[in-house]
Amino acid sequence: MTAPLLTLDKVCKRFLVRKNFFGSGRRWLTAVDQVSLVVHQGETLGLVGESGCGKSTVGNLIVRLLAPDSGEIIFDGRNISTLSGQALRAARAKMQIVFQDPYSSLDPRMSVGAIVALPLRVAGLYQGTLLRERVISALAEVGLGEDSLERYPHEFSGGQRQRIALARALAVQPAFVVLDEPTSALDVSVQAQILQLMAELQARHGLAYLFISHNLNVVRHVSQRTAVMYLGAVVETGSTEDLFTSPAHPYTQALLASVPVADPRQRQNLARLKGDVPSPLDLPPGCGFHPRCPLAFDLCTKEAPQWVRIAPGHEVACHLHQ
Amino acid sequence: MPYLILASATKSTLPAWVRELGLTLRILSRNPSAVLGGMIIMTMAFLALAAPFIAPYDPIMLSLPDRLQSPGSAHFFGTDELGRDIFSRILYGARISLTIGLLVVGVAGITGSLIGAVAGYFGGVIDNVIMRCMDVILSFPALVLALSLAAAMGPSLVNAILATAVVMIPKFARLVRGEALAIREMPFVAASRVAGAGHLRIIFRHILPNCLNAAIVLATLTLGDAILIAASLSFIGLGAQPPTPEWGAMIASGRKFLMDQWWYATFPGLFILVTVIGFNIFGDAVRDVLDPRIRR
Amino acid sequence: MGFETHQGPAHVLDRVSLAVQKGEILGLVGESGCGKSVLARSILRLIPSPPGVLLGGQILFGDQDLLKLSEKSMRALRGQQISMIFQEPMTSLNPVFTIGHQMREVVRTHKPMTKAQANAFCCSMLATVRLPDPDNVLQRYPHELSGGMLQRVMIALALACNPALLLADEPTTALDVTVQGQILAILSELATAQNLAVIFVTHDMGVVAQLCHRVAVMYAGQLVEEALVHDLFAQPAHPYTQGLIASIPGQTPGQLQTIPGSVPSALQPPSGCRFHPRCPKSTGHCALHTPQLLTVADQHKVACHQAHNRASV
Amino acid sequence: MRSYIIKRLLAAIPVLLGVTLLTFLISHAIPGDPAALIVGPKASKEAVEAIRIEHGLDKPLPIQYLRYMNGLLHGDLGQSIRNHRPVLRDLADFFPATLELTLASLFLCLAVGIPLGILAAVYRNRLADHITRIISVIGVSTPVFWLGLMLLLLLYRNLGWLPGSGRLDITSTAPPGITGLYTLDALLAGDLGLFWEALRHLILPAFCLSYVYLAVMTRIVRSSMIAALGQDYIITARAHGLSAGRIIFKHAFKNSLIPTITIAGLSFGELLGGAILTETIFSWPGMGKYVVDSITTLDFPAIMGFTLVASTAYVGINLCVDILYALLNPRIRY
Repeated sequence: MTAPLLTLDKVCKRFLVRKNFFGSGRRWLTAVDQVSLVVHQGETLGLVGESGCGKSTVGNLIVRLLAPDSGEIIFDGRNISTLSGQALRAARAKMQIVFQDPYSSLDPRMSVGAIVALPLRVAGLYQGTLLRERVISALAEVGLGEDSLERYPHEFSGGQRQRIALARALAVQPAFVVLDEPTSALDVSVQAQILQLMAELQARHGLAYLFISHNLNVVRHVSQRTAVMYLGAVVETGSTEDLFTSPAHPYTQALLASVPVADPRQRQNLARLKGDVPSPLDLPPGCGFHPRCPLAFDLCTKEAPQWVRIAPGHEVACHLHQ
Repeated sequence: MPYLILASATKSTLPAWVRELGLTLRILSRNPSAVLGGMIIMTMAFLALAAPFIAPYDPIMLSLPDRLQSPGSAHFFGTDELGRDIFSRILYGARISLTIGLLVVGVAGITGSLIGAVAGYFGGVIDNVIMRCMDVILSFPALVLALSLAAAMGPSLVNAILATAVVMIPKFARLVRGEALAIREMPFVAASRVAGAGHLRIIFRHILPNCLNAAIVLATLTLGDAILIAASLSFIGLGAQPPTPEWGAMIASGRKFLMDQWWYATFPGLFILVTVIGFNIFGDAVRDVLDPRIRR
Repeated sequence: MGFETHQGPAHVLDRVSLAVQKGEILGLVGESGCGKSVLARSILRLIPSPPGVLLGGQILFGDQDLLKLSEKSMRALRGQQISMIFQEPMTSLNPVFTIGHQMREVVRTHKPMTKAQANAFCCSMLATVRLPDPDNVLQRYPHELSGGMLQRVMIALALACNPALLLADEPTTALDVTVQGQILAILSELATAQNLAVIFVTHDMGVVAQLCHRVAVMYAGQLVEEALVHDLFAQPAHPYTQGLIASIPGQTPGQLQTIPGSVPSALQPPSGCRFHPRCPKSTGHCALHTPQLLTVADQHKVACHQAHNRASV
Repeated sequence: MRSYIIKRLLAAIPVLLGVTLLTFLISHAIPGDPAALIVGPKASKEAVEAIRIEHGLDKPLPIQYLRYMNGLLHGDLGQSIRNHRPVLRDLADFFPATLELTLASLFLCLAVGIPLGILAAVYRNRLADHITRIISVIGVSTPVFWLGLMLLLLLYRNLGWLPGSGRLDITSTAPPGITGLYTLDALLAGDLGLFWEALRHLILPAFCLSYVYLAVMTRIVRSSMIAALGQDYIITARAHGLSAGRIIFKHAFKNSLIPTITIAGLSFGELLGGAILTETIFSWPGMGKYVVDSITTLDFPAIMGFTLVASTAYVGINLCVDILYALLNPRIRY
């Protein structure tokens, strides 16, 4: 097997939360805690979790909108976790990101042409008519015509805007794209179109995706491998098939069981977990999931679990499997 | 709602800002208070520009025999204690007041917006230092600060304009900073950063253009305030000096004759009132069209 | 209970007719902007007018026409016999009053109670929605509770006066999956216990399948299909419903079926059948004639020319 | 809550330092020759030089600032050129008059502005709203000094209903000074005749000053009420069957107060600025009239003393507003 395209090794990120205006009562919010992930060339890794679990922060760390506090991010054979300035710019030339909200991810004051051209301009790759042609072909790839060049984002629907965001990401011909909840803001019927389009583009360009979502159905549909996050930590990774058919971590199990299945013949007990997701400000000791875990025992409250491989490529961090 | 529909209906090859300006004007033209405000402003601008042609008398030259005449066919608004025609002086005064307004808002708007964009975009220490300075300016009542600045620099029209502008800068800086803080968190800025764009490109390409609407709205609303503050300075003797036909200064000299020659102080004040009303209702309408978020 | 409304000038709702029975959970499904929330709010007459204008129709609650009631009798009805829960629990409670203050206020509006009685009553209501430590919750401000907890407060408040009908406007959309599960379980349990009629507005077919007895599907302000939940998922008759079910990812592996195009604007709806521009089965007839909502099987109504033809053959 | 107030008070210290720094810069760094300004326009060259040495104006600015601060801490705001009295003592004499005027105006604003704003918000885009809008647009657009003159012309000269200058008739003597507010002092002394006289003198200037501020107040109340009425919790309250009165006056109003008092505090500056002009027009013997008289005689130390006192008062008002804000808004209670 060739070296992975992207490797995250024990990446941590904390944020300082000022409790009040005067800076007293400072607390740390642990957004990402010892996260290790691998993405191979041409594959889609799904990253699922509920709101506030840190999955978007992982995406932002990978494209280095944020700098990790510790741990390594290796992309294309280079450690990019501490790069800055020109070196960072060069290193991330092959990665892009698409955000959740198609309304705020496009500058309302720029024409679609200018939006898609901006990464190309910054990179200094193309100029003049060549630039224009490149932009037109990028738009054509996502199914938008040349007439959209001079138009403005507000003239497009949510789905079309997400196509523009995709065109912008793909214009510089990246090898890897972080998709941060790219279809969450869209209606079901439109979501399906966009998922279809992303699959086509992946096949055509051999792209690798990190697909971040809270929607398990969508992740199951698009990704080959899946990682589950809870409270800043990855609790289980495996091939999508394994993970969805035989989830090993109690959280994964509960999460899967809570998704309402669109089939009235299979009525489920949806209330699988009690309580709310705890605040990342006060992380419980031991395993982060233990206060809500139906199977928690003594050890869970004291020690953080180690990673255990339960099947080839299927790993879980849970004391039950030690 | 109609905003979006109109926008998608226009497909021309004109540059974006021309299209947007056209669109804005078209929406404004359907707003009665914008039309009224716009008409007042245009009338004042016309009077100011055409003053030499309309004014029946010279605004400065003395004519002692005609002193303190009441309004009539010879002198619409009467004459002052030196026999000058008040109507003519008011027309020339329009030039001064409008220039003051534009200069103050121009200086304060540009300086304040740049300061605010830098503070908001960089945040942290830079933001803290800049905004604490702005807070200090804001902890003076506007007229009080303008008054002491003008007093320190010495009474003159130019100094009054500068003093008023200084007082207005924090308004723009605060507004633009607030906008910039929000804009820099927008995903489109993140997307540009991932694409490798630098600070300058982001400030000038994303931050400032997206603050423009808010700044224009504030500028329109501030024009009236600027004229009022500058007139107040002139009224207490710190702005335009005699014989300049400034409206505030005219009211100040008319005050001595209030009890017997009512017209002297009344007409210049009426013109300040109408001009400022024009700017205020036009500004309100522009705000409704451009930026429904800013509320006062 | 039954209603029939249409609104203008942007016909957000166009000749919608529905009925709910006691003890029944009716799912009202559709994509954003199809008018499902507007419908729910019009029942309580919460749409401000202007701009909302009710052009015609009637909303029957028992045998009372709600549209003919005075504002005063309407107010007595709200919260008392018909109540509602909303999508955003975080903004649905007033941020400057405590939970207890707001709950007591509502309870005492409808029932003669002393402050202490109301307090005890609110405590017991919070316990029925399984909120731990109700006494403490009553003293909190909304911003101190999580979305899931607030939604439970809202449910407790909505059910406080034993209403006959509950309108739930996407009550779990803003919540996480595991919390959504809890809320749905509580709702379904209480609805059964109190023999409530519920109209559950949602865009999530999964939630519908799990919770509802009957489903009504809306598209661009019109009702396009209405059936028992089993029938709807087993044999969707309207092409839109079919597309909606097929475009849920994760159901079947492989290609995802898509509905081309996007949801039309309510200001300029397409002529004829409003779905015809996106419909794979549309004919020239569809563009010209609006299909009626007709019964095609037992308790199964659909508004589609093709489905009508098939049924009559 | 107490710790919040203490912290808020501590946070006001740097602001006040900033205020003194800016006043210092205005008086020492901006003028071409600060010494000449301190002695006044009629002084001889030698006198200017003497002052320069005496006040250390030949020293570097930081040292001058320390001297200046030292003076401030000892209550030294400089000496008036006109009457050679300490500026602080002059200001203290004129302070009660200004206080009486601004308090009366503030009362008028709140009593009229809040109901008017609510009315406009509730009947949005109807007649009541339009009338309110016209009243407030004229209010924010009127030059205070001109309004004062027009009021004098109409109510004093033409109709003769109200007195036009001063706090009392020239022949009357002030009531025994307890609060310094003549209306209150007259009541305390049990002299109803004098109270009536003081009140009659107060009406015109207070109305004149309040009008601008009232316009601002009405606008804020209106827009924050509209914002509050558009919130989800209002729909919830309606869905729960609460009455319109409760929803408007309790649920919406308490929320609208939060932005209202903030902006009301900030607009207090306009009231202070307006007081300068109003006192001048109505010969009201307060600090505002004092400063305008100082400008006419180019009494620079007096001007700067007033600037400092007015700004400090303004900072103090906003401090109170912040604390009030915390009391009203549960989201920022520590």
